[in-house]
Amino acid sequence: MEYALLQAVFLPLLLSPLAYIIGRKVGHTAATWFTFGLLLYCTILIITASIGGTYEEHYPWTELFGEFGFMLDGLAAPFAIMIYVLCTILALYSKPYMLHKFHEFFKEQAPKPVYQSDGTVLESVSLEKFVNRQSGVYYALFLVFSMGMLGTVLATNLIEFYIFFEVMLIPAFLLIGFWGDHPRRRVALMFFFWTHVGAVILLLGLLAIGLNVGSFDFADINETDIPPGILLAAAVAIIIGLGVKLAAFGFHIWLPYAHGSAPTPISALLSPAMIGIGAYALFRLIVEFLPQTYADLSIWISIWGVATMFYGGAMALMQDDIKRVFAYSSISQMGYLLFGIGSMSTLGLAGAEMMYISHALGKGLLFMTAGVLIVHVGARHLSKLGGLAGKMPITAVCAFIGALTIMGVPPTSGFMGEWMLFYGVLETALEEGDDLRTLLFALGLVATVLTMSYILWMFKRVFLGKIPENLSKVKDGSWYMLAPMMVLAGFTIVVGIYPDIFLQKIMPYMQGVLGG
Amino acid sequence: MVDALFLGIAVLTIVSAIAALEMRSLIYGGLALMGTLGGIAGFFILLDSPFVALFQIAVYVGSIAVLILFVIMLVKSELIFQKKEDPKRRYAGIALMLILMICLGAVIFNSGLSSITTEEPPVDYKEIGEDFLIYYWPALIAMALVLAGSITGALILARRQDAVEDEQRTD
Amino acid sequence: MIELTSTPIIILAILGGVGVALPVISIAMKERGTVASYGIVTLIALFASIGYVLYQLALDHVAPAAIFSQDVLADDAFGSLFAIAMLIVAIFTTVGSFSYMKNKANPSVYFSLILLSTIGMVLVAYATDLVMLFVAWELMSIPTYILVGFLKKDPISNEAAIKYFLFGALASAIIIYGISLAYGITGSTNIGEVIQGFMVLDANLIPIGLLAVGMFIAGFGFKMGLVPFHMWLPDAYEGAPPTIAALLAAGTKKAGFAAALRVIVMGAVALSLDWTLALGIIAVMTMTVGNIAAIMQKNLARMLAYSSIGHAGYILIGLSIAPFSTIGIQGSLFHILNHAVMKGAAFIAVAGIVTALAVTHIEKIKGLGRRMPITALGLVISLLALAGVPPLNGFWSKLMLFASAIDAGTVVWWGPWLAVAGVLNSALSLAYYGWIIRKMYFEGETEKRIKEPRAIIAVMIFSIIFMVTIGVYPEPIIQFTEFATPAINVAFTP
Amino acid sequence: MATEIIATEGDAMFAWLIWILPFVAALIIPAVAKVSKLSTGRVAIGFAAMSAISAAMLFPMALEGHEIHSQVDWISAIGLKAGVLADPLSIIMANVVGWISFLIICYSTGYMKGDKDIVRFWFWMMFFIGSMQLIVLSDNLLQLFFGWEGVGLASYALIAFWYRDKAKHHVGKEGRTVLGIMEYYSPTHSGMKAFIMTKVGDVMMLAGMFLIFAFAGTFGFKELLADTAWAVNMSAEGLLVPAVVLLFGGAIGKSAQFPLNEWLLEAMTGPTAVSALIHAATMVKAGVFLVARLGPLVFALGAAGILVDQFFEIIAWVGAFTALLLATQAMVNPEIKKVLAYSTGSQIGYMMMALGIAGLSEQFVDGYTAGFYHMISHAMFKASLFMAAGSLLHVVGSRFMTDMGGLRKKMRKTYAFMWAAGLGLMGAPFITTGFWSKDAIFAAVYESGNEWALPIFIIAVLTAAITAFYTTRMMGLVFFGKESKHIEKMESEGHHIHDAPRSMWIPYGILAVLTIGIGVIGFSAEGGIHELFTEYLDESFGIQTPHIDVEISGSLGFLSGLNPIAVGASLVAFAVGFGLGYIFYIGRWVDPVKFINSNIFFYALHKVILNRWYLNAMIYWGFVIAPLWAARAIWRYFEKTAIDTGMNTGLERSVRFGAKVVQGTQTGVAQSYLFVFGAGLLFVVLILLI
Amino acid sequence: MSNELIDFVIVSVALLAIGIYGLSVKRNFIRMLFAVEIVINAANLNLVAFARFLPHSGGQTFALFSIAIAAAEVAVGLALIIVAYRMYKNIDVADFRSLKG
Repeated sequence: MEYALLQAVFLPLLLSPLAYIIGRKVGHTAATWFTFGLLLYCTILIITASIGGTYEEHYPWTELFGEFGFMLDGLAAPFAIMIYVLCTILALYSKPYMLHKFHEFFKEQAPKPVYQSDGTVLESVSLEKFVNRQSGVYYALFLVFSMGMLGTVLATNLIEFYIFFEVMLIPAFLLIGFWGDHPRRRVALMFFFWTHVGAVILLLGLLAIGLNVGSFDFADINETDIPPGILLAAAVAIIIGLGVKLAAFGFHIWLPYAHGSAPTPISALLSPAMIGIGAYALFRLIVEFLPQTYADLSIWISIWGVATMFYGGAMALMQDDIKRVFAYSSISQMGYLLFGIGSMSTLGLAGAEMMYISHALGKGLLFMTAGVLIVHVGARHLSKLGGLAGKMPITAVCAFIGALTIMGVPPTSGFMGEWMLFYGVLETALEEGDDLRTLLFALGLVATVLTMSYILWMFKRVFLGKIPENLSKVKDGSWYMLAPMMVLAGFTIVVGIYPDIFLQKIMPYMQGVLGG
Repeated sequence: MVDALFLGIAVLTIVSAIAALEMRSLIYGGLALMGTLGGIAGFFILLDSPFVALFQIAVYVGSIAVLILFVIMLVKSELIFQKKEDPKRRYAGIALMLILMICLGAVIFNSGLSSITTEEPPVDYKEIGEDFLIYYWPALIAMALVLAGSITGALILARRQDAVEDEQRTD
Repeated sequence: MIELTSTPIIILAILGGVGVALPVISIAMKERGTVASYGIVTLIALFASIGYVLYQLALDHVAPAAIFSQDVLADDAFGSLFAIAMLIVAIFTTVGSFSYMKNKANPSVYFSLILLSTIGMVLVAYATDLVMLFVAWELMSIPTYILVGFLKKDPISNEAAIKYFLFGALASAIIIYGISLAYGITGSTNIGEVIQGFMVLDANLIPIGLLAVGMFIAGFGFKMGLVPFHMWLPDAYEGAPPTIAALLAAGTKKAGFAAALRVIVMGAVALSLDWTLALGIIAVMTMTVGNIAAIMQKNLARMLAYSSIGHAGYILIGLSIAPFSTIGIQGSLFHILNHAVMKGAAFIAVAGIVTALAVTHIEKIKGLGRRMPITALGLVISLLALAGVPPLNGFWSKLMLFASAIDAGTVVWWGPWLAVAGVLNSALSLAYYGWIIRKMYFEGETEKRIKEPRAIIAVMIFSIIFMVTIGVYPEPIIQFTEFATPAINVAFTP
Repeated sequence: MATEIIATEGDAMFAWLIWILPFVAALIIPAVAKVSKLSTGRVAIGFAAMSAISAAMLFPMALEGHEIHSQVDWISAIGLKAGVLADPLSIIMANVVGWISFLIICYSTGYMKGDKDIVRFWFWMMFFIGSMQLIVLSDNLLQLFFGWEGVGLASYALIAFWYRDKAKHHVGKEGRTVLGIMEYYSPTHSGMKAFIMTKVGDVMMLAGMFLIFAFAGTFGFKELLADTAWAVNMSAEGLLVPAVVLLFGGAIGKSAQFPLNEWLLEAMTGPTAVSALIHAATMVKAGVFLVARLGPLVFALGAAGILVDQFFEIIAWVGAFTALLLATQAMVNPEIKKVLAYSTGSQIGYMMMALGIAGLSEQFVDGYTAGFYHMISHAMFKASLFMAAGSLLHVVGSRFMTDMGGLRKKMRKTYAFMWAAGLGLMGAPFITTGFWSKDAIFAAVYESGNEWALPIFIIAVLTAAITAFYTTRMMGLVFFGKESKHIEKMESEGHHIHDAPRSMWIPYGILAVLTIGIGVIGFSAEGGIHELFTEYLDESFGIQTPHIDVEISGSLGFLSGLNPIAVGASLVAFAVGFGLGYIFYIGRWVDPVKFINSNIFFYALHKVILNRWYLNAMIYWGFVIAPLWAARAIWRYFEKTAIDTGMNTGLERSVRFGAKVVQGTQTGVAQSYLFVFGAGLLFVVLILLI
Repeated sequence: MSNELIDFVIVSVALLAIGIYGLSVKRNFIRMLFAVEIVINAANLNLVAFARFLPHSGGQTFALFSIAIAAAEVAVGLALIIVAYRMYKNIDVADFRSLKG
């Protein structure tokens, strides 16, 4: 098991040129399976490493900023596993979707044959060549993106954390910019810009902590009592920076654009995996490292969370584009995470992390559904969809399970996240006798009804009701798309019924954090 | 206490500096500049530094000013005469000049400089030579390179015809 | 008496000799030598110099940090760091010129002037005497005036040169004026003695000292591109041949910082007055103006010029909080080194584009990612590094700068605000870097690949490797900057 | 009889199997469908039967008062266990659910024959049953909540079963609006409505659960009872009653009690078998079961000296009000399934009322038994009625009673069985289970001695009369009088109207017969349950019942346990209701339309009742239209303008403006540059000096 | 010495200000060169004055350096004028404004 995490993080990066070459020379199917196999191997590495207690690796790095390490503890392991599981199966899912996209692009922008003056064709690019080249680039970027997200949650050093935090933006930016939907260029820039702004604000907070402690290593920070000097300012900077990442209310504006425009496999990574990393960072940086400040600020985090929950939900009701519905829904779900993180209770925090897992599963499913619709129906506006359940039953079932996960209905994992989270809020409210928290708890519960409303309404408009005439010949997706969805759907139910898989790791960590 | 000679040279220097900038004809302006430079040389002599003064006269009045005059002769005659300046810019320039004078002058005047006088004898010329050769010798080499570079560069720029035509950028 | 084998002297000898010899050889050969032949001679000289610098470093013949000697030059790590940066830039410029200067007149003088200017830059960093500093400064500047105007048939090149020249001349005069004041109140031109003099200055002479510092800021700030002394900079960079713009942005600008570090910071620290805030204000102004003006630019070179103004602001952060944080100057030095490579690479990429396509307008580089993939990649990576995106080298130096600003927050209230301004500007700068990337990669999908100049490719590949390697493992450079940092905090902090 | 926890392997296995088997069936049915679509029905029947038999296997044990409590590790990270708790209450309930759903499944094989989505139907039916059994057998609240939500989920899926929203599957009359709200619902809409409205209840229930968990640290019923310190603490903080009331909120949602009653009517868009299952065995009964589960627990706390009366008062009043509210609406509705649905809500109100009054009376067991007994009897006759109504719909092809009429000769079996079951609903004296259970409720209410006893008793009797009336009305409209135009049209088109196939009528026949059959021995059956529960409550909850010695003598001795006032009231109510119904609808001596229009008061009353007391419209205005309007306003005037334009475009513009300003200073004129340089020198010197 | 240091310095400041004025107002390149020369000479005056009053030889040495370098600068400046004149037939700097923004 030596170098397991090093491999898991850096193999995708180092082999990404190989993915490009394979895509270019052999073809997109080979690239797909290469990527899938590589990520699968890495996923297995992570899962085996996470069995048993905390697993760490350390390597020498800079003197000024500390060492380079990876750590799989109770907090990081679920995040890491979810990220790579999603990446792995989305690699397969990407194949038909991106193929569709490449064909679309080929029509639109393929190099026109170059004619010589006498009319003979000097040069032209065949569709196959075009697709192979594009898929090579796509999978290379995909691998880098995966690596960035994983590195973030495994980092053991503030600067290392920040580096990975930023590194994942670049491939995401390029992926959106290359293959997004209109207006992809503007959106790619907007995405990059906003998340970067968040990141640099975060950086200020990180620097303040690191410099106050005198070390950027997590282990040292955890052991040191940080002087209260500019602690509050640092915490606020961190929270705001991560708030942008989480697309919390007020800083959310980039998200609907980014999620709406990104190619769907990437949306399915951005929303479930990437933005939730903000929550991971909140756990690590605020809850674990700055417990005192956390105690002071938790109520505000909760309030912000509730506002985000409601706002995202209400806006999701108003959307017509299915991917934007999910985007706003992601905002709302991130509100749940914030709400849970503000709960100041072991179960609440554990619930928030479970919520990340379930959101990853559920929103992943829903975005994949959207992808199937885009590829096989060719429409993404709710007003143009309807009654598709009969035409694409497996997709509908998977989407329904995803919807249940987001709604928090048992036996999906959503419920396991939600009840713990809400209970945690209530527990603290009762312990502190805090009426405001009680009110927030009640509002949060009301928000679940709102969540349910927009999800069900979306589902009704897509899969139920009368079918528009032009859609009468729609077929279900290919197995490349359906199998990944079914895996996720199964996973969410297994976690929902037997959450111990993750809770066994999460609970001791959370107890340690709040107990210490 | 200011003596008359100093006052005379000061007036000459400053007035001819202004004249150099404000005279309508460039040629007269150039001549006025020589007056300024000569005035500075006069100050040098007042300051018991005849070596620097001679150098000043040799380099400036003897060569630079002449060079400038040549260039003036070279260009078309209508360019020699001043075009009308933008009055706004002119007033702004004058204001800047006065403010600078007043501010810097006030700073200097209020500082300890105003009380410095000396009765010590001036430094020997030989010291200058020693400085050059013992202490400043790398600087001297560097200056030689400056001069070499500037002369070759200036020659290349001023040369009329080139072996190969320059390409112009198209955008 | 300075040793004849010390680094600056040897560099002076090698480069000066070759620099003077080149035009002579050219005349002797009746101007028939090719660009490549002069270029290779130049390159050999430059590599020999950089080799000597490294050799001296490796043998520990170099004094650590910045020292003040009784001579006009000091062979210290501080100077070596700058020497390495300058020589790399000079190599970039030379290599980039191989293709750029093809079919242009007077290559021998061109390379000779590059060499002379390089000597100037290197000596500025090594200088420990104000006179030496000034002469080196002029040795650096005067050849660049000519180089900027080297395209004699190109009106904008000439216009750029004229503006640059006028500014340069005024700035030199201001520097002399400042030196004269500093000399007048301390009685010496040796920087070490000047600083000693400043430390024991009469209270009523302190305003004069400040006046001198102010004039130094203005005079050196002109080269560094500090607001409000930056006005010439975009015009000159845009008008100059892009290789020379690389030399200006990556080289001479850094020499300005070398001078500023030796003179302004040291002197100001010695005066122990509240001068840091002034530098801080200038830093914020500089980065804000540079970044905001860059956003709407249509010309690639001009955009890079503004971005380089912005970067001057970042570097100035480290200078302005030098007395409060140990990593401030380190960060500045690191960023200087990085910026030399990043901006150098970016301008050389522009030179490549100009050579191959004869355009610099951003709208016209659409699809560059397909037309000139390696150049475009080099440009993108250097732009991202400029933006401070990890894991590229620019990230680390910016990180250290912002870290130092926050670190200083425990001493001065405005420290963190510098960092805030810095990060926001850094984020803002992404808007226009991203814009270029967008044009190159996301538009113009129908473009065909064209042949890229080989020399440009070499520079690109080297700089990509440098940027990524340092980005991934910055430790050696950080160590080096620590080694090279002037120990002002110990000596002068009140 | 001694209550003891026995957990022999085999018996515990049965308890688990009861709820696991339907889920297993649900899982394998899609797989089976790949092989043969037809055999899915058989699989469903088989598993339903096995589940029911498993329940039956435990029945003897229940009669002996034993209970099974078997646990396995579940969420060990927080120390939660999953388990089954098979005590007499849950065993009886499991049997009722199991057998009635078995019959409904049998019925469905006929009713759903030929539907192309049959696999989905079986899946959700089995899921539904499994979830219900999970509720019944759970030993803790959290696990119960799994079943609870599962029931809601299944109801959503089944109500919206005909998701293609064809007109014939809608409920309500097209074009009819109340206060601007359409009273015409598609299956998918109804499904959502049901799911979301019950979710509101669920949310309250969650809150209640959490409150209890926060103090007790456990969800388990047994653990909650074992140590009641938590209740003392909660009561001290004034949170006990809110917590249990919130739990009751869940029951309100699921059992469609006021104010969350409105979803039940639209739930009629589902296949009738589903309606039968919802109304008789699963969904709405879940709420009653929850109250039955919690009632003794809370009462036991009350016995321990903690004030909990408010909880029972709320239950009783909610039940009573709902009973009246929905009964009135049943009087006027033209759709047969909706009449039955109203009636269900109303009857559930009775049960709640009984369970609530139980907590307010000296003898907890009386009300408790009455409520539970009524639930059992209601399950039988309501299942029967629904299935019969389903076969009517099946045959007639319309949901409106005005489209039927005069069917008694054409559909003899259905006619007979509906009368039998309908009499049960009406509470026809002495021969129906409905009579005995309702009478027990009356008696419990009357004897409770509570200050609210009398008003609730009056409401109960009034409701009973109304019940009798609307049942008679339904029978009259469907089977008596002339054939409607719709029927004539069908006949003229060659459709022969006849009884439903055997697979359909046998199930409701069985239940109808049972209604009467058990009704004949109803009182002694009630006595048996009463005795069983007395024992159970005593042993499990420590609720002592003062023993009342009643001398049993003579042939009419068994009647001596009856409360004469209750019996009298019951008889009068039946007589009045049936009589009025006969006058208007069977004898057709008075035309109801003319009668209503004869008088402004009747007219207004009719209109209010027909418009569901405007409750539905108000809920829509308040909780659908208004929030949507608010969301749209935010979307238009905040998100799109302030946030989107402000933060994206606005930022862009301001930066552009800044860039323009800065670029404006860069005039290109060297003199200005130099001027700025000079001024800059001055500036630097000044800031240095200052 | 009958003259005080401050007298020379004041003259030098005046010349500096006049030079800056000339640079920021005059449009003719040659006249701007004049202004540059004036500023440099102001600085030289300062140097020599300080050197006399310290007394110290360094100032004079520096003045010599500065004079020589000023000469080199002027040479370059004149070359630039000639190039400009050849292209535009004009030496009005205010008209050279194609680079801006």
